[in-house]
Amino acid sequence: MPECCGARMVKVNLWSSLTRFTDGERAVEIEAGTVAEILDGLTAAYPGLGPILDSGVSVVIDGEIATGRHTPVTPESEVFLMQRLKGG
Amino acid sequence: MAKDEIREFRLVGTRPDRPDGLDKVTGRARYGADISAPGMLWGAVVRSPHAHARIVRIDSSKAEALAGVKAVVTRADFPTGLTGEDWNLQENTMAGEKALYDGHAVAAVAATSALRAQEAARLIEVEYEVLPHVIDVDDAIRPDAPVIREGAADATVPEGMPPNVVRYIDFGRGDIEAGFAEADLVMERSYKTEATHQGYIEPHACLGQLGEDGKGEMWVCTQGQWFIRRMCTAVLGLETSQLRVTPSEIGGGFGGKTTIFMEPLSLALSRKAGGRPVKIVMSRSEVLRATGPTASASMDVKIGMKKDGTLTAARAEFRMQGGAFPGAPVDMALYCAFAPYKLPAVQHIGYDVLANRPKCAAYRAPGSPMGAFAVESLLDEMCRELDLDPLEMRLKNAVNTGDTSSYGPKFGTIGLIETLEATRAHPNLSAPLGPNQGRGIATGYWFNHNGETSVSMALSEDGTVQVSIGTPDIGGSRASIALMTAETLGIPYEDVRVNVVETGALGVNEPTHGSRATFACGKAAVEAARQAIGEMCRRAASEWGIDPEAVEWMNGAAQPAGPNAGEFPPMTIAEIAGKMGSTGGPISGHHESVPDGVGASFGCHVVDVEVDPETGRTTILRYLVVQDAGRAIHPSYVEGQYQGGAVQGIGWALNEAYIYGEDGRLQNSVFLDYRVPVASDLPMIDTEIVEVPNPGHPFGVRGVGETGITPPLPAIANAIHQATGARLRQLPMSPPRVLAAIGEARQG
Amino acid sequence: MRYHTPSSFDDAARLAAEASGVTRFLAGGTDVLVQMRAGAVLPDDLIDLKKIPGVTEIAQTGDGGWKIGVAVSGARLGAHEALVRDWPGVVEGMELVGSTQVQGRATLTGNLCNGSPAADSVPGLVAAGASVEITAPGGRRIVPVEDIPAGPGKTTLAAGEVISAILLPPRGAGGGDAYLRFIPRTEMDIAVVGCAVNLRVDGGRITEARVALGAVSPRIELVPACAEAIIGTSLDDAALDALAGAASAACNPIDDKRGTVEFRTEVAGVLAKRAARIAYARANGD
Amino acid sequence: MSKMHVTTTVNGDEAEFLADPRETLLDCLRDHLGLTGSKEGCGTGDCGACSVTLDGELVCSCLVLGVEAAGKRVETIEGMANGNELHPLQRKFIEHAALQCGFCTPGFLVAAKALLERNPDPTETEVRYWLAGNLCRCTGYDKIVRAVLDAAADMRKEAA
Repeated sequence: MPECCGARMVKVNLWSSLTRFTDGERAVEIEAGTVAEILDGLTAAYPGLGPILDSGVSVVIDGEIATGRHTPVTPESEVFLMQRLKGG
Repeated sequence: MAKDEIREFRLVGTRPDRPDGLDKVTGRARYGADISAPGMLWGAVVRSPHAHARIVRIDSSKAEALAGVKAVVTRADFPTGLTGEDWNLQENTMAGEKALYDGHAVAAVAATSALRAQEAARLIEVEYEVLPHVIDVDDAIRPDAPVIREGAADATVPEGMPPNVVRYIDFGRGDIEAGFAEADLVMERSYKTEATHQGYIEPHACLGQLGEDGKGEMWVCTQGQWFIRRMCTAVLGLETSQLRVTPSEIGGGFGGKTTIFMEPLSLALSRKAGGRPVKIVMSRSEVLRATGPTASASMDVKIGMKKDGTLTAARAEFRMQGGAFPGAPVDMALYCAFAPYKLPAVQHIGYDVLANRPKCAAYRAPGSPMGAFAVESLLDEMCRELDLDPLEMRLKNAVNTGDTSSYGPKFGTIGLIETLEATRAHPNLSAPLGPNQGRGIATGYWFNHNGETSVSMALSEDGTVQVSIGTPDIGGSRASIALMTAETLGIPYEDVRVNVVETGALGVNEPTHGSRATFACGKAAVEAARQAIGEMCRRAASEWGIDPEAVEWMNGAAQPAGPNAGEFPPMTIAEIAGKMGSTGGPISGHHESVPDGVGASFGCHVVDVEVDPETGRTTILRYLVVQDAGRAIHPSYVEGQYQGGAVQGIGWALNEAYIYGEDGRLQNSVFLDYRVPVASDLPMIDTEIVEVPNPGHPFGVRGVGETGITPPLPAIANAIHQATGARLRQLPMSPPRVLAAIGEARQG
Repeated sequence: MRYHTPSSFDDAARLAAEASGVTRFLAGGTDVLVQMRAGAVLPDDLIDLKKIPGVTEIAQTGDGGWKIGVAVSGARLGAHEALVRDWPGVVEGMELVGSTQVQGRATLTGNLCNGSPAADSVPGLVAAGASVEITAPGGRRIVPVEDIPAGPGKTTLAAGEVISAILLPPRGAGGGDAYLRFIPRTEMDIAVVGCAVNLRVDGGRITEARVALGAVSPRIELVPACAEAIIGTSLDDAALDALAGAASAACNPIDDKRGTVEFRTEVAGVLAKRAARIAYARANGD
Repeated sequence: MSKMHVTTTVNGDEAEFLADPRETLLDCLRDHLGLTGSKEGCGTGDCGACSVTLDGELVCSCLVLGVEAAGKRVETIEGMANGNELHPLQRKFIEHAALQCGFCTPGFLVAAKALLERNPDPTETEVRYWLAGNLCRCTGYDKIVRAVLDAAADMRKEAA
């Protein structure tokens, strides 16, 4: 992702009970080009989210669970935070 | 790969014999309990008979005085200061201040024979102060319930929640009240499901050895040797790399063998016994009391529907207990509950609640079967009310590729509509039904998973190939990995040997879980093979003196890529392999990643039942599983996953349940009363493999292992309703419950 | 644990009488080994009866009845054509115990001595009017089967007493018996309700009957009221309803992991009807 | 708790071991004779994974004491193939994918062999009831039943 394009604000959709840490906002804008920047940006902006993000969440980008912190995002990406998914 | 693209494969889609078949039909395959070691001791575990009790005193002096007893361990032998899930694992491995459930380990002993170890365990005296306990999830969530652990709630739980709520989630979108207002029919119902066990036939078994120097080895039946390594070393305060874990053949797991139970005890006993290896084999009763069953659930669902079947809004509130530790899969139950449907407005609320029961582990599509039981049952009831065909209603509302999911993100390429259409075309739907017979239909969903994956492929001197994988083969995945590798390399299936290797041989692999082995491991094996192909092409190019780009790989051989590249006869993999020692050394391929491109899998089941109106017993007459596999690499083992998942769901629906007494003790800790389906309970399980290829996998694979356990619970409830007029909203739908419901339905 | 293999019932009884600790007899072992494995019973002396001559034999007695050895397995019982012809209900009760594998070991005597109110083979024996031969250090005596169970896990046998054979009466003309049980699955469960019916017909009319119920009270019971409901009838609907009512009325069950009081009470009536129809058909040679 | 010396015949060969009288035949096969093909899934006779034949009778070896095997003939999964020639049931189990994890497989094979020796032409229902004491959690039994029926058909053809 080129870093030349000015503000790269990404809309991040949260689950509702997180809104008590985000002043009631269900979707917040974070400047980010990767999953890592989303997570770090969220914690910086809303410290109350820190423990929840640290205990493990899935970041879903355009319908797919991001495979790592390096996974790129763009302002056009659809981004959802979900509780960490696993299987049997 | 486009959705309608047809690709012809040489091997993918065929049904060769599995590579480990001979070992498994002759009794040679070695499972967890099948290994012994020189100087080996046997371990036995002392378990709490109380659901909730303070441990006042443990006196092992009589046991230690018994001849042949070499070590006794209690929690005092474990390091302190662990936090988070590591602390949970340690506490579950061996109780600290309190025993939290019937069967919770409180001490362990190692002796020179199994019988001696059991005698010694009976001689360990434990004094308990029995505390009030709570078993049922609706009791556990009450504000005045016995408190199982102070401070266990995480940051998701708002102030003021009852003390046993440890995680809370809510999410949704749209105007839910407007949606209900727009509906012609709004129904709200409550449902309950009981905890069940994965019921793998092989009890947990391990052989552990640990020296004073902190170096150790373990042989263990597990779905994931790296998980065992990380968890054991965390619980015991060891360096992770110093423990080498070798997976045995595994006698079933279904999610239940993705974590630790008695494995750290064998290591702790071994260290205390001078490094002698210690074997621990659980009894069936220990498996049922003290491993990781699934959660139990209490659920409220409300749905709005128009007369033509269009869904307008839906709401779900789920309460689940997953034992005395956080981790009930309430989040995943909610994510899956409405996943098959387009919904303009939807709301989900979930509570993870502690109770005095064993710590739940994953079980096949964790959470999804419970949610489906509630939602798919209610949809069926609404279709009856509005006189709608339940299959057409589902088709009308079914999600398609690119649609927004009920839980938020958009779907990638999915095959629900194709699955429903294949169901509609199946002859089982037109089979005639007699008196007391009914047909039920339900859908199910599972995300599927990728996970950390590391695969190595190496060429042998004769041109055959070995593939090292880290995911234990539970259901034939050696065959599917070999098929994909051989297809990629253009060589015979028989020329590939797939080895499931120990932790020292590869980078970290997640377990065989999340329906990921054929998807993730297969994808990595293909990548590893492609890397090896690149090297083989370079070796051929070097021999021919041409540019490597001018060489292509076809039919198991390097060939000049077109006439401009030069005139050379194909150089086969065997020729390249035979010379590799003198052309640059060994040839191998590796792939390490968390692979992207996971493809979700939808399924639809149709069941015909007959209910004896005088005894309430349900007989399964016909059963059909239709599910999207993306691409079936080895169709026999795909069918096997469909059939096995369906039958586990049938067991959950009809007879399986954890039954506790007033004293909080598990009453059915043997297979006699933990009633898994037997062969005579069942008909053949018909299957239909739908293939909507997953563009995220080189052959189009979706995981297929988990979805199949989800639809049977509601499908059978729906069939019983048609057969009897009685609606069962609590599992299991055992004969006493069905008979009582028939009686109530008759009285109106 | 001491393991004994006496060569006569007198020796077995003497060993048991002289033993001071926990003592168990071993016939098929399908209950004793499970109890040992669970740690529920840890015998000091285990007396294996299978080395005693004749214990695996089935013999017709002089009066036309049958003498069944204590180590005759369910599989052998089911393979004995003449016995199956005479007492199909007794045999089908035994054959419902456990799996094919368990049938290779489990015995009528063991099922009786386990003292379970839900023992599948016992109602059939009780309905048939079977008795047991008991050997004690003092000698032998014959006791009706229904006098052996004394409540869950208990029998009326005294220390040193050992059952040395099961005796079935002569079948005689116009007789038929049947056993049905209810279980949640099709196999491998313990009876939630069991019912055996043994009857004799003469010209379509029932002249004699014995009905026994299992799993609905602390011990397996002979229920005379059930017999009275059908004696003198040709098993018409009214008789069947009276039978069902009597069976339900005789129930004194518990709520447990296998069934509820209401369920057991209701299904006892259902099974009594169904078993009676089968026994009646067999008696009529249908 | 003195051990007893037991002499028996296992898969046609004489075998000797020292057994604590509390040990089951399954314990003795696995721990004293190294025959780990028979599995313990329950220890209570409910799962059939330990199926063997004792003097030709199909039993759960977890419900037989080791000392009871003295002087008897024991046949286990290890004796089912004739050298490298698999029994038709073994072949058909592989061919039909009648195993997933494979842990219950030895017990199913031993039990199915005992069935076909008594009844060479069983119906699907007869197969299902005969095998009701063998639990399989992976397959849903479908492919196992098909494999047994197909093996029976093959064996009848060979015998004809």
